[in-house]
Amino acid sequence: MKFGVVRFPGTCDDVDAFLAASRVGEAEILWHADHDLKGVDAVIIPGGFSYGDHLRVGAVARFSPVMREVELFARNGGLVLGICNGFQVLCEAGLLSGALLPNTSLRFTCRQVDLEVVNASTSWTNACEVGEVLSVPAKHTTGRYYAPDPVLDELEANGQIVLKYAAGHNFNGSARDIAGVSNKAGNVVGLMPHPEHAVDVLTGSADGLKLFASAAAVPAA
Amino acid sequence: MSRVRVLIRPKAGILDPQGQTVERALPALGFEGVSNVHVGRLVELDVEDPAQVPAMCEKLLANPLIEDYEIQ
Amino acid sequence: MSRVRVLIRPKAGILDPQGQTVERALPALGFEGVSNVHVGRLVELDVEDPAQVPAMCEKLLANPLIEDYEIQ
Amino acid sequence: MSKHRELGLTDFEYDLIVEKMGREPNEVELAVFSLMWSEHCGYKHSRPLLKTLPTEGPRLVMGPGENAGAVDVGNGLSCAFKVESHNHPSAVEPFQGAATGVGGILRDIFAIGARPIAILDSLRFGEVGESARSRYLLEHAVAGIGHYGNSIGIATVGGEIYFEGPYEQNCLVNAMAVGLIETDELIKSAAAGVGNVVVLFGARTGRDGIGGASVLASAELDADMEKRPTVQIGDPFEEKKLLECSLELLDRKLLVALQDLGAAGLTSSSAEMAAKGEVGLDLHVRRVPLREQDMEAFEIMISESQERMLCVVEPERVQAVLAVCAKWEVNATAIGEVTDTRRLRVFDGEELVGDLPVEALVDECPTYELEPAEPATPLYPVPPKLIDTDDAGEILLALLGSANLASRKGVFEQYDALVGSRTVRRPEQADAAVLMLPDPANGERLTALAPPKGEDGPKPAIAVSIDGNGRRVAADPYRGAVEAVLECSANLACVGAEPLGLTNCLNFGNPEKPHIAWQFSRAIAGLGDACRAFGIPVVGGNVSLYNEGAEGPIYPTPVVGLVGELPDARMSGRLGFESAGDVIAIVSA
Ligand SMILES: Nc1ncnc2c1ncn2[C@@H]1O[C@H](COP(=O)(O)OP(=O)(O)O)[C@@H](O)[C@H]1O
Repeated sequence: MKFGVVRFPGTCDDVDAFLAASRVGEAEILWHADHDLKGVDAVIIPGGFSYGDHLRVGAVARFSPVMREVELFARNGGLVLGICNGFQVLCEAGLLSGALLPNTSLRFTCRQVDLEVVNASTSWTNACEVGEVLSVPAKHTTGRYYAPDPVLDELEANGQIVLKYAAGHNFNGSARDIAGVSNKAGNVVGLMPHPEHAVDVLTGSADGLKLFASAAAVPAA
Repeated sequence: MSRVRVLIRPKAGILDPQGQTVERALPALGFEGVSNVHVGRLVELDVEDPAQVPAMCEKLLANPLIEDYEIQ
Repeated sequence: MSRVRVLIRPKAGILDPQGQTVERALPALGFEGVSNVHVGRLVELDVEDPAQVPAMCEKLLANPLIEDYEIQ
Repeated sequence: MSKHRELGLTDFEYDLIVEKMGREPNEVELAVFSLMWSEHCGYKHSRPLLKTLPTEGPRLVMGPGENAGAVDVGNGLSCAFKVESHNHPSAVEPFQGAATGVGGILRDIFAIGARPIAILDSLRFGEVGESARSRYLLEHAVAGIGHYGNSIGIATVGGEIYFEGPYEQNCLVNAMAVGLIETDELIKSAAAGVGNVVVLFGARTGRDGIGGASVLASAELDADMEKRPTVQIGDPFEEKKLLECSLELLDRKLLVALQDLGAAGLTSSSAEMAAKGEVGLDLHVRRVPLREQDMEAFEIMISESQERMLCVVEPERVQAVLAVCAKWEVNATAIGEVTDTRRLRVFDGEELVGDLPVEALVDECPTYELEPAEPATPLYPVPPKLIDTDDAGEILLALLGSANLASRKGVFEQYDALVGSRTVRRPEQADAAVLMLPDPANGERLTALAPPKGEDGPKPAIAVSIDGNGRRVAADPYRGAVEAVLECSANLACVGAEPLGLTNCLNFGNPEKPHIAWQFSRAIAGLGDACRAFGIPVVGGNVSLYNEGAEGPIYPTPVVGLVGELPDARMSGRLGFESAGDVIAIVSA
């Protein structure tokens, strides 16, 4: 399995995502200005502050050339994971429903949180079990998941709510404690917490590795 | 060239913690009788073709899911 | 009660990275002929005494060191 | 004739300038001199004392004098680090002041080619319990530090905060940055090669921070509104691009020399590059990309606009340099060339508007002997008692409730302590932060992205900590400074690390006053003796003087930052008790 990690100007957690993916497969950096996914089997849009979060988080990055390729790739069933700023970009691009708003505290918060796996059948959670709790850090200012109620109902009904903050861990005020969602087919997943920062007990937790291992276990298309 | 102003506001009904924070802070500074505070964004630009501005708003300047915009 | 609108802009000559980012992004989306883009903040509020608004701007809403404000 | 006084120069200094120039300086020249001979750039009152600090050690790679110092951390790697103050800008505009403080210290690290991996901060404010202003400063300074470090993607892994009366009017905001570099890749800032091209890259130049070094950083702060336009505004996104762009330029071996633009902007960066290289530079100010077109030559020379770097490039490599900058969406412009004149010449179009002797600017700033005198009576009011009782329970509660002992979670949670995947001990897990190093035995490289082999062996690591205790230095400057080094070393020891090198930021009041001079010289003596006793070199640092408010000087506050090494990150100590049944022991001398 070869993972491609997108790098925009202002991306910060690209190396971390690269190293995390390297634990379960091969990894390669994809440059935002290229029209080429270099034949990767899965794409990770990592965290950071693409374009400085200027105007609105993810708003500018979504129009970069590489994102056009990612959109096509995703719509053809390709595996895509958006982490933090990557999640914001996928929402802006319309590959995932909803939007991310400023935390109710209006503050950047870096905190280890417990996540509950709600759907263990997506391409990025198939190595988990429903109800399993993962300890993963979250760090952001704009992570309050929002979608209108009918959309939330639909996400729920379709099993598109993939990860929730465990009780007491929803520090950003996300609707229905949502930490991560998927598209209908389950090949595109986005989440605010950082699984790539939870791949080694030495740095806090290895629970996040399961997301990468899940993708690595999906047979290449 | 014309100077265009775009006002972008959080959609009604969506929690606006920025507005709330301002609303709470004002009385502490001695300003009473303030309510219904909302904080949004202001984009000002010179454009050759003002007819393009609505499309710019839809595509980039605002996110219609969470924001309303007004062009002046 | 009157509804007041405050436009807050980066002072002339002060770095406006948001405006620059938008100015660079627009041509890539096919919008040509755009220049002099500035991004600021918009605060709207209901006040009992509009005469207080300038003081609110000075004290809280704007940062007079780096921002200009306009009350409407 | 009083123009020079407005710029902070004495009559004596002005006469010396006229002598060195052989004529009266013009407006541009005077502006440049006033900055280079300011306290902040010229170290007029501290240079002789700083020379007494030990700068030799077995692991020293680069000592004071370059943008940052460095020590050998094994496996061909060096760790570069430095601490710097941004006290006065933070007192005027805490968010931007603190943010640009972080931006500035990070540029010092990547200016020598190192990749920044960590930030620490040391903060002092007045009593937050009583002072709304101190609460405001605290909140905004912390937000500014977080904003810059988080957005640029460098982990803020530790720090310290104290609240005490003497900092009410003059807060302290010190930031430390730590970076890694392969030792044989360290780059110096000396300009070299007559005919080589000087390229300015990064943000456009605006009017912000005009005269910041002389006005804000080198004189006592008062409530003078006129000083306000000197506030600098930072953009971490621009700096992130600048960082990646600079490291790529160095990685491709396209540069002869590199230097960041900090205090006094183009003036000090170009003069220092020329002085170190023993060459001259011709600069063309009209080629500098501007934010406002009507800027005058002297304004362009002294602007402190953030996120800019200066490099020297061989002519045939200029195109390649510009291409790398374009890739990172960073402005880059050739603005001058290296000459053999040993003069810094400034051209405004065709016109020569400044012609300055480089040595005089950089190396011949007069230094002043301090006149230390121990004060006969205590300088500071006795700090208020926390509580007046003999009841141990009440005392405990009062201690727990005091701002100086309260949890720092509300602060460090606003900092990304994890980005970079190196943080083995984050805030509140141990007394020092522990950061893993790339391990060649496991296939890891610093410069090239390589998948680790996943081998299970010892993980090389460094530990970092920053400490200071103004109240104790106020009580006894010598012992207090010794204790700062001891405390910082003890923090490293608690995670199992041994110190390799020290950086410091000396925050003091007005050294022209004898009792401040006494604090200052005694503290430096203590700092030097402690370092000698430990065998740790001082690799660099920063001096911030004139920290006084209307009610008097701050506590004398030397802040020390240490980098140490530990053989195996897996063995690092932590603060909490781990498991039931473990033995608890107390160790003391
Ligand atoms: N300004 C700060 N920035 C980042 N971390 C901080 C800051 N102040 C304190 N911390 C972190 O909070 C923890 C507790 O700090 P402190 O109470 O000063 O502990 P100690 O006295 O053990 O050094 C430490 O891990 C420290 O690094």
